[in-house]
Amino acid sequence: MRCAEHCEVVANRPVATNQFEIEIHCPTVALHAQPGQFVQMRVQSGYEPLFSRPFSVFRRFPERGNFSVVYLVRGAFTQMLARKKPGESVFVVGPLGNRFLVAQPANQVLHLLVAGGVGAPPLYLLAEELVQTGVPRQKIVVVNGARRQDLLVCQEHFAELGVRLRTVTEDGSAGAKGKVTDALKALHGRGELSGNRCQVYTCGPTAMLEAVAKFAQKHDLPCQVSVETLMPCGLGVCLGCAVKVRTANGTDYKRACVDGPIFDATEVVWE
Amino acid sequence: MRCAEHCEVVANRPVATNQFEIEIHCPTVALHAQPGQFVQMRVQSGYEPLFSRPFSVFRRFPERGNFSVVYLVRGAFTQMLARKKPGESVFVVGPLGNRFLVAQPANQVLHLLVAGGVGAPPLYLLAEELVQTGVPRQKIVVVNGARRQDLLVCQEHFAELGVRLRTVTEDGSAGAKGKVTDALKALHGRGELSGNRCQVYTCGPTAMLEAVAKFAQKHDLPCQVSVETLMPCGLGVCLGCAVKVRTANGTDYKRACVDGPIFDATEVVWE
Amino acid sequence: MSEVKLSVKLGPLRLQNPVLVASGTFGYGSEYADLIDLNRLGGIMVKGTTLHPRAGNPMPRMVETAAGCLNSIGLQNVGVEAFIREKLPFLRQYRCAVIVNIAGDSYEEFEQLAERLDGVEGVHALEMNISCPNQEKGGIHFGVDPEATREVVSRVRKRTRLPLIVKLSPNVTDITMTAQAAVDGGADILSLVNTFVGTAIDAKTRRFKLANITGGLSGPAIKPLALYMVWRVARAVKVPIIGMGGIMNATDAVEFLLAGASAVAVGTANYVNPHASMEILEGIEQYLREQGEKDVKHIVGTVKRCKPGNEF
Amino acid sequence: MSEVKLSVKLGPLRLQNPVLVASGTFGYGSEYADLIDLNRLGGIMVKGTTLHPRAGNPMPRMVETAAGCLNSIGLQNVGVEAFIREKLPFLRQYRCAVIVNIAGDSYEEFEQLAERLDGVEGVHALEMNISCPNQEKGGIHFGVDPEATREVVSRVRKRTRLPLIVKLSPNVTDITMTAQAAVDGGADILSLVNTFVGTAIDAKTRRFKLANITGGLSGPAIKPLALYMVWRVARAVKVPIIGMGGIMNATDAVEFLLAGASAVAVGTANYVNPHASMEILEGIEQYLREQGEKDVKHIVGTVKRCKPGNEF
Ligand SMILES: Cc1cc2nc3c(=O)[nH]c(=O)nc-3n(C[C@H](O)[C@H](O)[C@H](O)COP(=O)(O)OP(=O)(O)OC[C@H]3O[C@@H](n4cnc5c(N)ncnc54)[C@H](O)[C@@H]3O)c2cc1C
Ligand SMILES: Cc1cc2nc3c(=O)[nH]c(=O)nc-3n(C[C@H](O)[C@H](O)[C@H](O)COP(=O)(O)OP(=O)(O)OC[C@H]3O[C@@H](n4cnc5c(N)ncnc54)[C@H](O)[C@@H]3O)c2cc1C
Ligand SMILES: Cc1cc2nc3c(=O)[nH]c(=O)nc-3n(C[C@H](O)[C@H](O)[C@H](O)COP(=O)(O)O)c2cc1C
Ligand SMILES: Cc1cc2nc3c(=O)[nH]c(=O)nc-3n(C[C@H](O)[C@H](O)[C@H](O)COP(=O)(O)O)c2cc1C
Ligand code: FES
Ligand code: FES
Repeated sequence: MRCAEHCEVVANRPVATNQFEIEIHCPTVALHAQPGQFVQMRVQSGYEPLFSRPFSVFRRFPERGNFSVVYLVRGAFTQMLARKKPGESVFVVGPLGNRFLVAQPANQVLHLLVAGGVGAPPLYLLAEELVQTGVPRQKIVVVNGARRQDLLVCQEHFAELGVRLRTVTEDGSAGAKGKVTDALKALHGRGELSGNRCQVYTCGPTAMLEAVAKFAQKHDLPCQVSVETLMPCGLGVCLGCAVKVRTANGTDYKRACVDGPIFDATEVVWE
Repeated sequence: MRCAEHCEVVANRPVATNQFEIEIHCPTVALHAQPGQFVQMRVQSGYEPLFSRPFSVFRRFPERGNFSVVYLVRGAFTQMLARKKPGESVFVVGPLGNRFLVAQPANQVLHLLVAGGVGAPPLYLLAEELVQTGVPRQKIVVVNGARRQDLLVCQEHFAELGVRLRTVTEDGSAGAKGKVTDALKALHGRGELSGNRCQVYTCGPTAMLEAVAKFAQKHDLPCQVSVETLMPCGLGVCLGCAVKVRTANGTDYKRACVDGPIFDATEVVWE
Repeated sequence: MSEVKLSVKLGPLRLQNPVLVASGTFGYGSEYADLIDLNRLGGIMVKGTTLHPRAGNPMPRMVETAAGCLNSIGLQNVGVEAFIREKLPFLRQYRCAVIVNIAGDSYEEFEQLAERLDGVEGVHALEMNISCPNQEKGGIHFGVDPEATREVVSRVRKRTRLPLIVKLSPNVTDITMTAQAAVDGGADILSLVNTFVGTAIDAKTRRFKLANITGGLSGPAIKPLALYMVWRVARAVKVPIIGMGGIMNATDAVEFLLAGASAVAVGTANYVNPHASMEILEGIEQYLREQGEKDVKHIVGTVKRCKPGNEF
Repeated sequence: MSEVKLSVKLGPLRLQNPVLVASGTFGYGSEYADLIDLNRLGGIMVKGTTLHPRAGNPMPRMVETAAGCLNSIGLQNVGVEAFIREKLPFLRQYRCAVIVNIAGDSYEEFEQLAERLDGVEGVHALEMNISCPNQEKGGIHFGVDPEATREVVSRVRKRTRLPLIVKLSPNVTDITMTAQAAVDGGADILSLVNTFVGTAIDAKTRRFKLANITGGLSGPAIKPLALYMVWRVARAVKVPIIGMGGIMNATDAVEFLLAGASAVAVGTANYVNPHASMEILEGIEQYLREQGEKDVKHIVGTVKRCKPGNEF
C-alpha cells in the first residue's frame, strides 16, 4: 500500500543545529512504512529544484496516522521544508523501497546498526522495531557517526531507546574521535563481534557504506547497506538511481528506489 | 543618483484585500525618487521568476531614509514579496525612469490625476507633492478607478490628503459604477474641464491609458501617461520595454524604463 | 456541463484522449498502476526497447539543471523478448494504447525490432527513437541526418503494418528536413521532441557531473524550444504530431495543441508528480469547456499572432 | 593572500580579466556606469550594430520562460555612424576592451561595417553576429550554414586588422562545423552561444506571446546546452573561445572556463543584477584561490570525467 497525496504538516521542530523533525499526517505511510523505507516529498510549486527528494521514515505514529522524518538543512529543498508550518501541506509519495531484513532468530543475533549523518533515521526505526519485538537491548549496538557533533542525527532517540550507543565524530566534538569503522574495529578488538552471530545494517554516505561493507566482509559478517543516490522518480521508471550489482554473469544495474535502497553488501560493486 | 543594493524591509502591512504596503530602508530612493519614478525589486534567489519587477514609488520618508511601495498580489513575485518580514532584505535598483511634469503655474492649473488599479501609487506621490508645494486642494482632482472595490488602491491616502476624489468601479462596488472615462465625461459635462487650464496625468492598464489619452485629445487637454510594460532590466539596455512613439519622420521605439515610463499622450502610438 | 470530445485520430491510430506518457518516463506502466488509473490514459509509450537487453551507462546518470534535467541512462532495458514476455501481458489488461518505443544501432536492428513486434497482440503502434548512433554510418545519429532518417523509416515501414510514429531529434539545424524525411520514409505520425544534448560540470571537483559526460536535457527549460519545433513541423508536414518537451501541466499541454500537436506526451513531469498525466487530462477538458470548445481537435494548430502593443 | 593572475590573451586580444558582458545585455556601457566600475570589466560587447539604424520588432518583444527568457528585439540600434559619434567617445574613457558586435543582412553590409570600424580609436575587436538572415541566400541565417559562415568571415577578415570574433549560433546540428568554418574564414576567436530559437504561447488568448512569433532563448535554462557546445568546440578548434549562455554567477562562469572557454560573457544576468559581472569576477578570483590556482588560464579546459559511482 502506498499513496501519492498532499498531506498536512502536523509539526516541524528543530531537533539540533540545522536539523528538523517534521511530522506529517499520512495514514498510509504511518501504517505501512517499514524500517529502511522512504518517502518522496515535494514542497516546491515551481521547478527549483525540479525533483522531489527522498527521506527515510524515522518514526511512525499509527494511532494518529502520522509519520515523521528527520532532515538536515542542506540545499534548496530542505530550506523550503524547514519553512513549512503546521497546517501547510507537503506532497508525499510512499512508502517506497524495500526494508532492512532482521536476521533470525532475532533475539539471538547481535544487531550492529552503523549510522552516518542523515543515515541514522531508518536505523532508528529499525532499532525501535527490534526493541518492540523483544530483542534484548544489549543485543542492539548502534554506532552513530558524523563529521562533527552538529551533524549527528537521532542521538537522543537512540539514547532514549536504551540500546548500546557508540558515538563517533571525525573531529572528536562528540563521543570518540574517529570514524565509524574505528568504532567497529574497537568492538571487534574487544572480541564483541566474534563468537557472536552478528548482523550489520548500515546507512550513510557512500564512502562510509563502502568502508563498513569491507569491514564486514573482512570479518565475515553479513551486512545490509542502504544506498543513497539521486532519486528523480522513486518509482522505478527513470533509471537514474542505478546501483551496480554483481550477477551470475558479470554485473548489472539495479534501481535503488525499488530494488533497494537496501542491498546485501556483497552484491554491491563499489567503484 | 540611484543605487542597486540589498535593503532592509521595515514594514510590510496589508492595506486592503490582497494589497500590501512595503516600507523599505533605502536612503537613495527615499531622498531622490520623484513622482512617477519606480524601482526594480528582486526577492527571489533563484530564477522563478527570472526578472526583477518594477514598482512605482508610493511614499517617501526622507527623514528615516525609507520609501514605500503599494502592491497587489498577482503572481509569483508579489506572492514572495508579501511573505517578506521586517528585517529581511529586498534588492532594490532605483529610482528609475522619468517623472510626471507639473504643469505651470502649478496653482492655476486644474490637475486631473486619473488612476487605474495599481496605477494609483505614483499619482498619490504626485498629489502629495502638489499639495506640499501649495497647490490648492480643490485644484487637484483624482479619479481613482478599478474593476472592483478590492482592486482600488490608495483610496484612504487620497482621502486623507483632502484632494477631490472621484471613485469609480466597473461593478459599482465602490463609488460610481463605470469606468474612469465615465467620471471624466461627467466632470466635462459639468463644465469643470473647460474654461480651466487643465493637465491630465494618468497611470493604469494600457486600455485605460488609451481611453484617457483619447478623451484628453478630444477635449484638447494636455495629458501625460505612465505606461506599463514588461521591464526586464529597467536600465535601458534590453529594449524589451519599447513603446511606439510618433517622430518627425514616422514612428520609432522609445524605452519605457528610461525615456518613460511617462510620455506625452500625443506621442504614444496606440495599437 | 456539456460533454467535450477528447478522442483523437492520429492517422491510423485512435486514442481515447490526447494525453500520452513519454517513453522512458513511465516504465512499462505497471510502476504507476496503483497510483493512477491506467485505463484513463490516451496511451503509454513504453521505455525504449532494443533487440537485446542493455545495462545502460555508468552512474551518475541524471542531474538536475535550472528547470530541467540531463539524463544519460543509455537505453537500459530488458530487450524486446523480455518485453513481450514479461511486460506486455500486464499492459494488455488496459484499454489505453500501448506504443512500443524502439531503438537500434543499425538498419537491421530496427528492421528486426519492427518485424518482431508486428502483429503482437496488445501493441498498438511503434515509435522509432532515431536519436541513437547509426553504427553503419560511423556513429552519427540517425535522427540528425535526413537521408538516414528516410532510409531507416522506410525500412521499418516495410516490416510492419502497425501505425508508425517517428520521434524526432531536436539537435538539428532544421527539424522540418528530418520531419519531411520521416514522412517520405512512411511515418504515419511524428513525435517531437526528444531531449537536447547538454552537459553539466561540478566546479568544485572540476569534473563532469554525468559519467557519460553528455546527457539529454528535458523538462520545463526546453519547452520554448520544443513548442517552436512543433509549430514549425506542423506547418511543414501533413501527418499528425504528438508534441512533448517540458509539459508539466494542462496549460503547457494546451500550448502544444495550439501550436499544432494533435496529442501530447507527458515526460519528466511523471517523476515529479505521479498524477501529472491525469491532472493534465482533466485540465485540458476544463480548458476546452472554458473556451467553449466541444472537441479537442478544434483547437489543434489554432494559435494566432498576438496583437501588437503591451496588453497584459 | 597571494595574487591570482586574471589577465588573459585571446589570440591577438588582451583582456585584463576574463569577464566580459554580452552584446545586447549591457547597452553601450554608459547605462551601467554609475552602478559598477566599468574599468574593472574585461570587456564590453556592445549592442548589435548595423550599417543603418534599426527600429526593431513590434512589442511584445520579450517574455519570461522557465529559468529563461525569449527575446525578439530585432536588432534595434542606432546604426554604426551614430555608434561611433555618440556612444564610442564615452567608452574610450575606460580601460576595458570595447568589442563591437556587428550584424548585416548581406556580405556587403558585413564588409562595410568592418571597414568602417577598422582603425577607429577605442574599438578593440569586432564580434560578428552571424545569427541573422542572409538576404543573398534566400534569408537562411549565415550562422547555420558552414559555407556562408566561412564566406562572410573571410570577407570581413579582409577588411579589418582588428581581432575578429565570430559568434556562433547554437541552432545547428553540429556546431563544430560552423566553428571550423569560421576559423577557416579567419576568425581569431569564437564566441558562443547566441540564443536558441523558441516560442511561447498564451493558452488563454490562444496567441503567441511575442509579436514576432519566435524569439531567442537565453538564461539559466540554456546553460547545459551552451556548456556542451563550448566543450565540443574547444576540442575541435585551436582558437580561443569566449563562452556564454546562462551564466548567472561565478560558479557558472567557472564551469565554462573548465569546459574550455578562455573568457566568459555575462548576458541576461546583467538585467537581473547590475552587479552580476563584478560579483562573477570576484567569485572567479576566489575560486582560483580556493583551488590553489595562480592563473586563470591554468583551469581553462581542465574538466575531467567524473568518477563513476554515487559520491555526492
Ligand atoms: C533513500 C534516501 C533516504 C534519505 N533519507 C534522508 C533523511 O532521512 N534525512 C535527510 O536529511 N536526508 C535524507 N536523504 C538525503 C536527502 O534526500 C538529501 O539531503 C536531499 O536531497 C537534499 O536536498 P536539498 O535540495 O536540500 O539539497 P541539494 O541542493 O540537493 O544538495 C545539497 C548538498 O547535499 C548533497 N546531497 C544532495 N542529495 C544528497 C544525498 N542523497 N546524499 C548525500 N548528499 C546529498 C548535494 O550534493 C549538495 O552538496 C536521503 C536520501 C535517500 C536516497
Ligand atoms: C513602471 C511600473 C510601475 C509599476 N508599479 C506598480 C505598483 O506600484 N504596484 C503594483 O502592484 N504593481 C506595479 N506595477 C506592476 C508590477 O510590476 C506587476 O504587478 C508585477 O510585475 C507582477 O509580478 P508577479 O510576478 O507578481 O506577477 P506575474 O506572474 O508577473 O503576473 C501576474 C499577472 O499580472 C499580469 N501582469 C504582470 N505584470 C504586469 C504589469 N506590469 N502590468 C499589468 N499586468 C501585469 C500578468 O500578465 C499576469 O496576468 C508596475 C509596473 C510598471 C511597469
Ligand atoms: C530519464 C529519461 C529517459 C528517457 N528515455 C527515453 C527512451 O528510452 N526513448 C525515447 O525515445 N525517449 C526517452 N526519453 C525522452 C522523453 O521521452 C521525452 O522525449 C523528453 O524527456 C522530453 O519530454 P519532457 O521534457 O516532458 O521530459 C527519456 C527522457 C528521460 C528524462
Ligand atoms: C534582449 C537580448 C538582446 C540581445 N541582443 C544581442 C545582439 O544584439 N547581438 C548579439 O550577438 N547577441 C545578442 N544577444 C545574445 C546575448 O549576447 C547572449 O549571446 C545570449 O543572451 C546568451 O547568454 P545569456 O544566457 O547569458 O543571456 C541578446 C540577448 C538578449 C537577451
Ligand atoms: S529514482 Fe527513478 S528509477 Fe529509481
Ligand atoms: S526594461 Fe530593459 S530597456 Fe527598458
